[in-house]
Parts: sequence; C-alpha cells; structure tokens
Amino acid sequence: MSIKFKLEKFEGPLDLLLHLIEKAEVDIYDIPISEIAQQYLEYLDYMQEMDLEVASEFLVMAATLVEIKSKMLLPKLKKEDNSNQEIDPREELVQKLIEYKKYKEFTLLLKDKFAVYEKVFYKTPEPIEDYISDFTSITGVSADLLAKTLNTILQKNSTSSKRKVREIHREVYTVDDKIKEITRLLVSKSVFYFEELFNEQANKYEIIVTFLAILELVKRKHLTVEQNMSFDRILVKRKKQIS
Amino acid sequence: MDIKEIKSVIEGLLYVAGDAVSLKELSHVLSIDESTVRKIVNQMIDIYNEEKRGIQIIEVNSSYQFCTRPEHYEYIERLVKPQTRQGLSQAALETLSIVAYKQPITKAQIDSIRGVKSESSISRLQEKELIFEAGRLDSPGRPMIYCTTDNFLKLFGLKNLQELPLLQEAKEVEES
Amino acid sequence: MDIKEIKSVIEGLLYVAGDAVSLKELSHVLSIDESTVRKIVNQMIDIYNEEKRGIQIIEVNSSYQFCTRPEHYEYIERLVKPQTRQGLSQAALETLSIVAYKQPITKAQIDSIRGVKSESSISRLQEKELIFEAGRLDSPGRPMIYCTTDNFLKLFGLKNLQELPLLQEAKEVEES
Repeated sequence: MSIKFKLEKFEGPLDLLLHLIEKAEVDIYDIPISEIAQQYLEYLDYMQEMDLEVASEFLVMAATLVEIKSKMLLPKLKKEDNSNQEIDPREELVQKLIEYKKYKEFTLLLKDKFAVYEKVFYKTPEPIEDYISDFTSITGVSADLLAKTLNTILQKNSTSSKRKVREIHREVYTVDDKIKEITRLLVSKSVFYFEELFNEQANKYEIIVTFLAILELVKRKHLTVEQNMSFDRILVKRKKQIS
Repeated sequence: MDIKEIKSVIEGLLYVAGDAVSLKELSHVLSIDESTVRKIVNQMIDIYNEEKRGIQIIEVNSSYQFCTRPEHYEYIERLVKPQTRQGLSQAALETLSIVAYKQPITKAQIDSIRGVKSESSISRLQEKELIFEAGRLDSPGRPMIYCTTDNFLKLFGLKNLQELPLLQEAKEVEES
Repeated sequence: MDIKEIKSVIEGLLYVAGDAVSLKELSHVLSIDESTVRKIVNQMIDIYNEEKRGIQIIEVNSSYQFCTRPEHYEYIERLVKPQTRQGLSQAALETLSIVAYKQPITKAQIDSIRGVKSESSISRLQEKELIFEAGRLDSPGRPMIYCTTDNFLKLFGLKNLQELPLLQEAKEVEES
C-alpha cells in the first residue's frame, strides 16, 4: 500500500511516524511495523525526489525501523528477569512515540492560549527617568512662575528690554506682527477659521491687516484658504510643517 | 458598537499609546466622526474625574492622553527608584518664560532680553522637548526661531498658549 | 486611605510602570500588607472584567500588569504601527511545550523526546525570552538546564506554571 504524500513538513522522524500511524488508523501499541516502515521509506524517497534535504535523524529512524522489522521475524526473546514475558522489539519506539504524542498535544493547547494572548497589547514602559525628572521639574514650577520670571527679567534689564517690548506692542497692527502671530498659531493648530485670529472688538484696521497677513502666508505657501461661498466663513489650513 | 464599547476601545487605545493621541487619529481608528468622539472622550474625562480614577485623561491641543493624578505623586515616586532630581535651572526657566511669551523668537532676541548668552539653556530646553526649532526667520542671517512644544503645555498644565497668565505690562496695557 | 483610594493609586502605579509590578512592590509602595493588596487587586481584576473596561489586569507569578483586551485587537492594530509579531514555528512551540512541562530540562533530554536536534529552536526561544538558562546540571558534562520565563507565562496567559493546561487523560487521572 502506498500513500500519497502532500508536501508536508514534519518536525522529525517521530512526527512523521505519528502521522503515518494516525493515517493508517492502527493501534499505537501494536504497530504493523513492516507496513509503516515501508511507508516511512517511501516518504524519504519522496523527499529526495523533491530535492529536500533529508535530515540525518530521518535516516537513523529508517535504520531503526528496518532493525525492528528484522527482529520481529526472529524467534522472540525472553526478558532478562526470566519472567517469561517476551520482549517486543517495538516497545522502546512505542514509548518514545507516546511521550512525543503527549507533548504534541500540549503544543496544541499552548497554541490556543497563545492565539488569544497574541492579540493583547502592552504599553511600552515609560522611560521612567525622564518621566520622573520631568515630573519633579513641574513641582514648584507653574505657568504663573513663568510670568513672574519674565516680569523680573524685563524689569531687571529695563533699558534694553523696554525697547524690545515696544517693538511688539499690540496697539499698532502691522502685517509682519500678524504673520508672526499666525505662524505661532500654526505651530499648534493646523486648521482654524479666519475670525479666530481676532476678537469681537477688533477694529476694521486689524481685520484688514490680518487678511493681508493671510494672503502673504498663502503666497509663501505656508497655508491654504477655503471658502464654500461668498461671505461664508474662511477656513485657513496649514499647508505643511513649518520648517 | 455601542457607546460603552467605544469607551472601552478608547481606553485601550490611550493605554497602548501612552503618548497623546489626536482626536483625528481616534476618529479614524474608530471610524466615527470627530465631534462624536470628542463628546464621548469628554464624557470619559468627567467619569474618570468623578470616580477619582488613578488615571485621568488630559486634553492638549485636541489630543488626548492618560496621565496619573498629581495627588498620587508620592506613591509613584516610591515605585520608581529615587532619581537624581533634575528640575529646571533658573537660567532654563528664564529662557523658557521668554520663549513662551515672545514666540516665535530668535536666540539673539532671547540673549538681548536676558542680557546673557542663552545657548546652553536653549539646548537643554530642546533636549527636554519644551521648545523646538520652528524654522528660520526671513531676515539677514536667517536665524533659527524657537517656539514652545505641546510637551511644554502639558507640563505646565495649559490647554493652549492663550492660557498663559497675563504679564504685568500686558495687564496694564489692557486696563488702560 | 480608604479602599477606593488604594485602588486608584494602584491603577496609577500600574499605568506608569507599563511593565509588571510585583505584589511585593505594591505592598511596599502602599505600606499595606501583601495579602490585603492581593485581595484588592483581585477585586480590581474582577471589576475590570465585569465592566469590560478597555484595559485588563493580568497576573503573572504574583506580579500584575495592564494589557488591552484581545477583542479590541483590530482597533489597536490600526493605531499602532503594524507590529512585527512573528509567531512561533511548530518546532519552537514543540520545544517550548516540552520545556514548560518538564522543566528544568537539558538540551539532550529535549532532543530525545522530539527525536531531532533542538538547538536552533532553543536559541530562538531564548532570543524571544521565553526560556532561559537556569544553570548547569550536576552530572557528567555539566549540561545546561532550561526553564521558562515569566514572559512565557505572560504571552500564554498563565498566572503560574500550575496553570499549564492539562491533557484530557491527565485530568481524568487527577479527578479519579
């Protein structure tokens, strides 16, 4: 009887033997050794035909099977302890197969568990040192402290700083200032409405300057504007990362 | 997906990310429109606060992130081995306050306001991801300009730059 | 601290750690005895499961860790970059199950059960931190012995080695 093998990878000679025994539906404790040995050798031939490398373990098993087969033909040996029990040449192999079969089944059980827990995600642990040092750096540090610090600096260096402060004074709107302001906003926000750029009390002059600033930024390809229809709200979008 | 399930998925997403996840990303992953997601996350923020859960959700520039509660600080510090405390030096704090209020700003402008060189403070703040190089100024020498990061907002508990406390001078101007 | 507060702190601690936190550490950080902490964490595990929260707590060898729910897999995968989750080959799985059930075990013993050389599987499993070299056997040649790691327990959803699934026949023997 010959078996059609599909190109299946066996993990070793025991794996292949188990497969053959299961396929033949025979008792593992009473293996029809000559039949199984025949199929085993056929599979090795097949592997060679397919140009697959036959691992040495497979060849050793082939020799073992042939040895067992020949022993089966000889008169039965008695066990050494004179218990009148006969030594079955297959016994050692059967024990190995049963042991191997057990772990193959364990493997299936583990595989099921793995399939579930493979779908679970873990957070990468926080880089704790950074976390803690950052954490400590905000204890005692607050936004108010920032304001206080800057006020102190400005007062301390009054001569040089006052000039600087006047430079960005908000009472007079210039296109340059507005561009700076919009650029600053663009860092944190990629999309906003035109009217978000000034408050309700804004005068006409500020609105016009803001509009000019937007046009300038469109020209510089920093942003795009969209409007669905005339007099509709103007949507401003950051075009690319400002860099 | 019912709303309970959506909340559960968001919780898992924020946990795995560890970092901030933008509303846009959440909306994309869940295939639910942004305004609905925003509503749900806001509900979650409230529930976490009401239940005084050990993690809270903070919003930074339309991104959401898990973080621990400040009142649990001492326990968390006890969990991680005591670290060498590296706060911000006075110099770094000064530089940071200038960048925060005057951004975008060049190194020369910072130096001029502080009256001293700020190079090392600037690189320290960049290392700590509190400020970043936001581009170059279109003026002679094309100097680098600096802005504060989202991380800065997060560490100082600000939703956005408009939430910075007003300066003395600015207040006076406004009042006048 | 009342029990609600303790649960809240534990939640914060587990979030920050990301990794597994041992019962011992939790007990130390909270200054509460281990058996009480264990009871509280077990309650938390149940609550998280009942409420179908987006994060769950798993126990591995008396350590606790947050992880997401398998049923949210598709959403989370959409958020995080596709992970290179290489599964385990049949050979590696076979070797792993032999180590799991027969540990501590030598390479020669594994080879004998499998009927083939297991060298490459063993080093693959070591790379993946599923097994480790637990020492040398005090016998001729002083062969290396292998055991499974906590990472193995975690990836296979086992609290400890006693939770390894039993075969039908083994179960029947136990029951009889």
